[in-house]
Amino acid sequence: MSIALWTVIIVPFVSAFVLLVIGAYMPKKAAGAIGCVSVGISWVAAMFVASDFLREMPPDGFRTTLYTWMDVGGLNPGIAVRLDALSLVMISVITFVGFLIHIYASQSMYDEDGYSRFFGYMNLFVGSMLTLVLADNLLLLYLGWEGVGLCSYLLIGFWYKDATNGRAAQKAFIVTRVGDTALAIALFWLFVSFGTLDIKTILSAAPAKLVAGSAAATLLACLIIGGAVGKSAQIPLQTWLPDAMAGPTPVSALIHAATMVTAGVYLIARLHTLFTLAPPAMFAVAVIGTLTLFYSGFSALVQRDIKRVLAYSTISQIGYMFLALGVGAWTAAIFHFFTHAFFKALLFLSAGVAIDAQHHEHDIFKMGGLKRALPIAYWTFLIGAASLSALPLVTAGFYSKDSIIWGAYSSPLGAPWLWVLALISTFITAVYSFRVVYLVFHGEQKMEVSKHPGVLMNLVLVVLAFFSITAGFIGMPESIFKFDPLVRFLKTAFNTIPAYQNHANHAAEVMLLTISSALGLLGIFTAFSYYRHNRFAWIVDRSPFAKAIHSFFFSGWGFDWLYDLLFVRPYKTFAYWNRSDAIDNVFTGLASLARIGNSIFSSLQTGRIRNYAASLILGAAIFTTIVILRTKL
Amino acid sequence: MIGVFYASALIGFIAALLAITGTNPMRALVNLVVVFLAISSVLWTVGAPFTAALQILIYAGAIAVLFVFAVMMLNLGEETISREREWLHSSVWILPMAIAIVLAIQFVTAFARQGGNPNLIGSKTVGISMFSVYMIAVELASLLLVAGLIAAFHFAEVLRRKETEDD
Amino acid sequence: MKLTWLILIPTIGGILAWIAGKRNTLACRWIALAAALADFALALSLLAQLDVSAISGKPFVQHRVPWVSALGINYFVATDGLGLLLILLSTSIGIAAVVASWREITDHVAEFHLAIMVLLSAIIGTFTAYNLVLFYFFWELMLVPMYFLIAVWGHENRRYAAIKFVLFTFIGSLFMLAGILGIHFVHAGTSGIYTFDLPDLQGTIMPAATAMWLMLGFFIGFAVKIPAFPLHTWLPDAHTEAPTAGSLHLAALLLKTGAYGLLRFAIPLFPTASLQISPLAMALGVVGVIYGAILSFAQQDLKRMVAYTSVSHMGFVILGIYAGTELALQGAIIAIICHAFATGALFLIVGMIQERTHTRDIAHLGGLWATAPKIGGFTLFFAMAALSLPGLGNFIGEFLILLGTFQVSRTAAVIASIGLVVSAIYGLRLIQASVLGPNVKNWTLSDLNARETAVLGAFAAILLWIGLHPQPIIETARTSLIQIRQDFIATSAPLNSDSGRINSTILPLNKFESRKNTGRSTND
Amino acid sequence: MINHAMMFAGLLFVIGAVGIMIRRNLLFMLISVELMLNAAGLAIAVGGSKWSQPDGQVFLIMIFVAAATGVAVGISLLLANYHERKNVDADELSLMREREPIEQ
Repeated sequence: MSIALWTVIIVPFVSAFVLLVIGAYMPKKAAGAIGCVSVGISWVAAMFVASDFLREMPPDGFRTTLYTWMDVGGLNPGIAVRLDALSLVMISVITFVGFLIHIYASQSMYDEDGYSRFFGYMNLFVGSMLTLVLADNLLLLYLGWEGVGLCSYLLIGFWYKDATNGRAAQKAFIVTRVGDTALAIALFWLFVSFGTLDIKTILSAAPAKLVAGSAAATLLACLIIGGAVGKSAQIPLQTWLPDAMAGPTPVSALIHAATMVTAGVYLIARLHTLFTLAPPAMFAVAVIGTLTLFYSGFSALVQRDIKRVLAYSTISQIGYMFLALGVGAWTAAIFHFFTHAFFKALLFLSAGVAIDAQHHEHDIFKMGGLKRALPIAYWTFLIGAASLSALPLVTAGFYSKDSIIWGAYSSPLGAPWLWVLALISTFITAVYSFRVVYLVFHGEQKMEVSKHPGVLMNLVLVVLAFFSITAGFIGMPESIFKFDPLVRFLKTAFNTIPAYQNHANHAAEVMLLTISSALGLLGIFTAFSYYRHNRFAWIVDRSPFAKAIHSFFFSGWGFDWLYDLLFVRPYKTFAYWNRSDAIDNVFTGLASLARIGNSIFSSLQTGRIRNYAASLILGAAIFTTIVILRTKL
Repeated sequence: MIGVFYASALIGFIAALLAITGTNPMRALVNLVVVFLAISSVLWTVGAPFTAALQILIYAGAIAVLFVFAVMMLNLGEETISREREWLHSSVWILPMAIAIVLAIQFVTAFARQGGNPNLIGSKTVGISMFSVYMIAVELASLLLVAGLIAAFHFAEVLRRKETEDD
Repeated sequence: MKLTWLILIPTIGGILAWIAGKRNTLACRWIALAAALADFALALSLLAQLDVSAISGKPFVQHRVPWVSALGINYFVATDGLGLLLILLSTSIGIAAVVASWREITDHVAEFHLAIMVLLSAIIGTFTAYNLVLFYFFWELMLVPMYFLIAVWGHENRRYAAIKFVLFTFIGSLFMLAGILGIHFVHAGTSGIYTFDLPDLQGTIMPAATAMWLMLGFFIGFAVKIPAFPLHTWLPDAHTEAPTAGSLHLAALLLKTGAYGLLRFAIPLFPTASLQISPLAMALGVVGVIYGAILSFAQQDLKRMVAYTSVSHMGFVILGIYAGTELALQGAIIAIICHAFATGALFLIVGMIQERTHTRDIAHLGGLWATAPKIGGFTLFFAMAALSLPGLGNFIGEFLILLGTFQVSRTAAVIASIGLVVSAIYGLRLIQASVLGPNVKNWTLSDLNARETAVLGAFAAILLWIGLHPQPIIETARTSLIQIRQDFIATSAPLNSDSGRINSTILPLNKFESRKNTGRSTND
Repeated sequence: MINHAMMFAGLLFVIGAVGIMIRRNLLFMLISVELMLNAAGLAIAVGGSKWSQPDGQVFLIMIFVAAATGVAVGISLLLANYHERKNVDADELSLMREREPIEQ
């Protein structure tokens, strides 16, 4: 099991190394094959690990160390991994979805330059992500954490010749780095407080060392939240994700939808004990999640770029996960991550097919009527959108999202406005997802189809569509059908779970399910009725107020503008103003003082003997004056 | 004796002023000779007859003659006088005069307290001192004179050669 | 004796190369390279003598010959783990410097190699001298070849930069000279023994005010060289104008002599005064971290950009040294070594780009990846190292520094952490401006040749190795650093814990944290 | 009387100094130099007289020698210069002037 577990992590790294170093000299097919097969091996190994783990079910998880990373001053993190229910679910999803997306990409990216570089980065990403979720200490987790950030940066800017992509990539890296820094400070604090960075030790020692609800515990948790919101694109660090869509579509699917952006969710779930000790921080997580899902839902409603719609919907769905975390519904959050990974990857990949088919056109208003030309893409996108909109009973999203809403309703940490907003967002989600369905796939065809997807791509779409429907069935709510092996399995990874009332009130749960289903269906209907004839645009065109609101939502509620005003502009202004280093003026000032002195004294050197004689005599006069005055005194 | 001292000092002072402010080189030289003679007289009154005599011999005699030759060779005419007047502009001498007045006041006040009476020192004493204690100094002085002579010859030679080259 | 050879070999090699270079430049290069390699091998053989399990941080190899005995001036060279690490660093950079100038330097080749080899000797001498006068000799000797490197083989504004460099460092070292003489006479006054030997001078009893003044003398001398925040302005000019090998030596080694001086002389000789000044020094370090990063971001000249990153990174080193915990000191050592390779490599890359494009102006660069993917990849790698990406050595250094600082001063650590963000800003701009983005000038560059790839690849491998397995370095430096730490804390208040707080009274903690300090465990 | 003799010497010296400072004509400068030398010699001789020592006069003689040499060399230089430049303007001889700021 140890070997298999290390295989899971190391194979993608090795393959990334090979591809990045000598990939340029390989034939494209070989590079693609190495990229896909390595993740495939990783997936197979992960399945072996999973079967072993499920058979043995070690109570404390399974830990294995490769070597001690460093041992200095009491800090002795190892290159060590720990497998438990949480990380097992994570690695299964990462390797499986990663594998599928690699296969998809091996076909869709085939015509691009830098094919081997692409797979090198992708494999590096998979390896880093696996390190992140398997790390047994926070320092190794931080390594993975920054590693995925790096890959995200590299892949957003994959088409480096376009400066806009570069800007988007830089924005992504820097904004997440802000969060990462908060996380780093949290790490320092944890080490100073606990004397170790080992996650298990910290979590078990935390209740003894931190006073529940104390300012220290809250501040610590807030620093961790800082890291999580950065990576998971939650308010206030969400602005990078929509721009991150500049990268290739498989990248958006893998990194900016299915896996990396959920790292924040994983982090909070992983360190959940610290959060239960800090109820204000927990509540902050719930509030952040709720605000973000509400915020990004409205932003998604008005976007024109198909990938930006999906990006905002990702932010929104992670908002759901944060809400779940905030109310202590750890398993619901991870469950939603699980289903979301499938349907969001599916949505991106089928959107990618549509985009490829329309000459790389991203604007949904310029697309249309692709239903007939791309039936597989249409149906799979439809399934994804249905799952995203939580179409009742038949989709995975329904079960996971409802477990979150139910958690928010029933948890002692929840608040009514949280689940009410979550319910409203269900409606909005349905509207914006089916808005895309109608605008892109229905209506009349505006452009001829330039490119049809390959067989492998279609296959991947079908597999993902299958899981987008079925992934939810292993987490059924009790009120419908008591079958929730995933949830029960996940619970073994969490040692503190708030007391729920969900065993008590089946009627309430059914009611919530009904309301959310109704809202979802209403949303689909709304989208259908408005966007079939594009009435929405008609309203916006005629009302200045609606237009203002539209552009406000379109710009992501002005966050970019605000941050530009508050941070970017002052920083740049100061930096450019001080480009030649004001401090240097002090020293060049000294130099010019010497120069001025030089010019003063050298002007005395007239070359006239009279002047020299005069100065000589003046000196004599001064000297004799001094002598006379001194003798008199 | 005292009368001679003060009279010659006054004459020397006035002649010195005239010597440095004059515009005609020849007149200035005459004034300079007067100064030398006045100094000689003062030397005699303070009891140094030997050096007083030497003063007349060397300064009023030899050096003044050197100057006269120089003036002759420079061939300075009327335009020199007007140019000299032009050069003696007030801006030129205000600062030097200020310094000079300060120095003069200092000298006067400093020397005012040096009382004492002159003593006669004859040529014999001076001669004995010169050729016993200061033997080496005298030899060096003679070397200096030779050096001055050689230098003067050298410059004259340079001038002569130049002239022949110019011709 | 080995140490003496270590110092002499580069000079001898340099002289031979100089003689040979009069006739054949290629022979000159090979001789210099051979000398550098031989020196590196000799340094490696010293590594075998090091006993990492030793308890004391005393020198494990030394060589002492009386010189001017009456004044206590001796030829006294010695080294411990810390010194050895820096010697290894120097010799390996020495090799890289010869290789890097293989094609760049075409005029006065013989003299150039003489200069860089003498410089190497001086640097190794600085790292081994245990007599203050000898140290000062080597310290000043470094200036001479460096001055010529900048002034003769430099770029456009080279004379200005060379004079500025010499003025700054020379004036700084005059302060240090005053400190050296001061402690010499103070020691003579109390003990009657006239000596400049470091071990003898340690523990000199003197009034606190005297110690403070003398320590400031040393501190200013070293702070100029490191360079600490307000004294850094010579560095961008010198780095920018120097030839590639000169920049490499400057960034990788000369700056390190300042940090080494603090660790070897300023702190052990004046522990109490150093402790008193540590809040100020840490503040300077923190300001340097952020200030250097902001300036780096705004530069238009690629080389200047890299130069300012040095200010930022060396700010971290100062912070680590004066935080004084074991973590921070170890972090400082790793940061020193990794900065040498990462920034050194960036200078090499800038040199290679300039050699090919004849410009360093980022307005004219961009999009180099398209035709020179190796340059692109290496730029990316080393820029990532510079912005301290985990997995690469710089991260270990900066993380340990910040962690160690956090144990002492939360405020300093938190503010310095902003450095992580601003370093990302300049790092990404560096990448974007040079190798990514549109290829506005349509550069078609010849990619790196085998020699260049080998050097950069070796640097990259070292950074990766340190990033993933820093333990050998930590162990090599451990005993020396423990010694320094003991000096640092011996005079101060009792230790709070083994994990190393210096003195909680002078560096107050956040109030709400005070409860946890009592219950903190040291190590599980 | 000694004090008045010293004052006379001092005033002559000052007059000579003024002469050097205000005149541009090399000849007059040379005259002023002679005046100063002579004044200094006078002061020395007066001092010797006061203490009734012969040394003062000995040194006056030395000064005569120096003055004579000085005049001889000075006048030959003056003539050489006149020959070269056709004037006796001291301000023309300003080769020692600082010409331009030192190079950066």
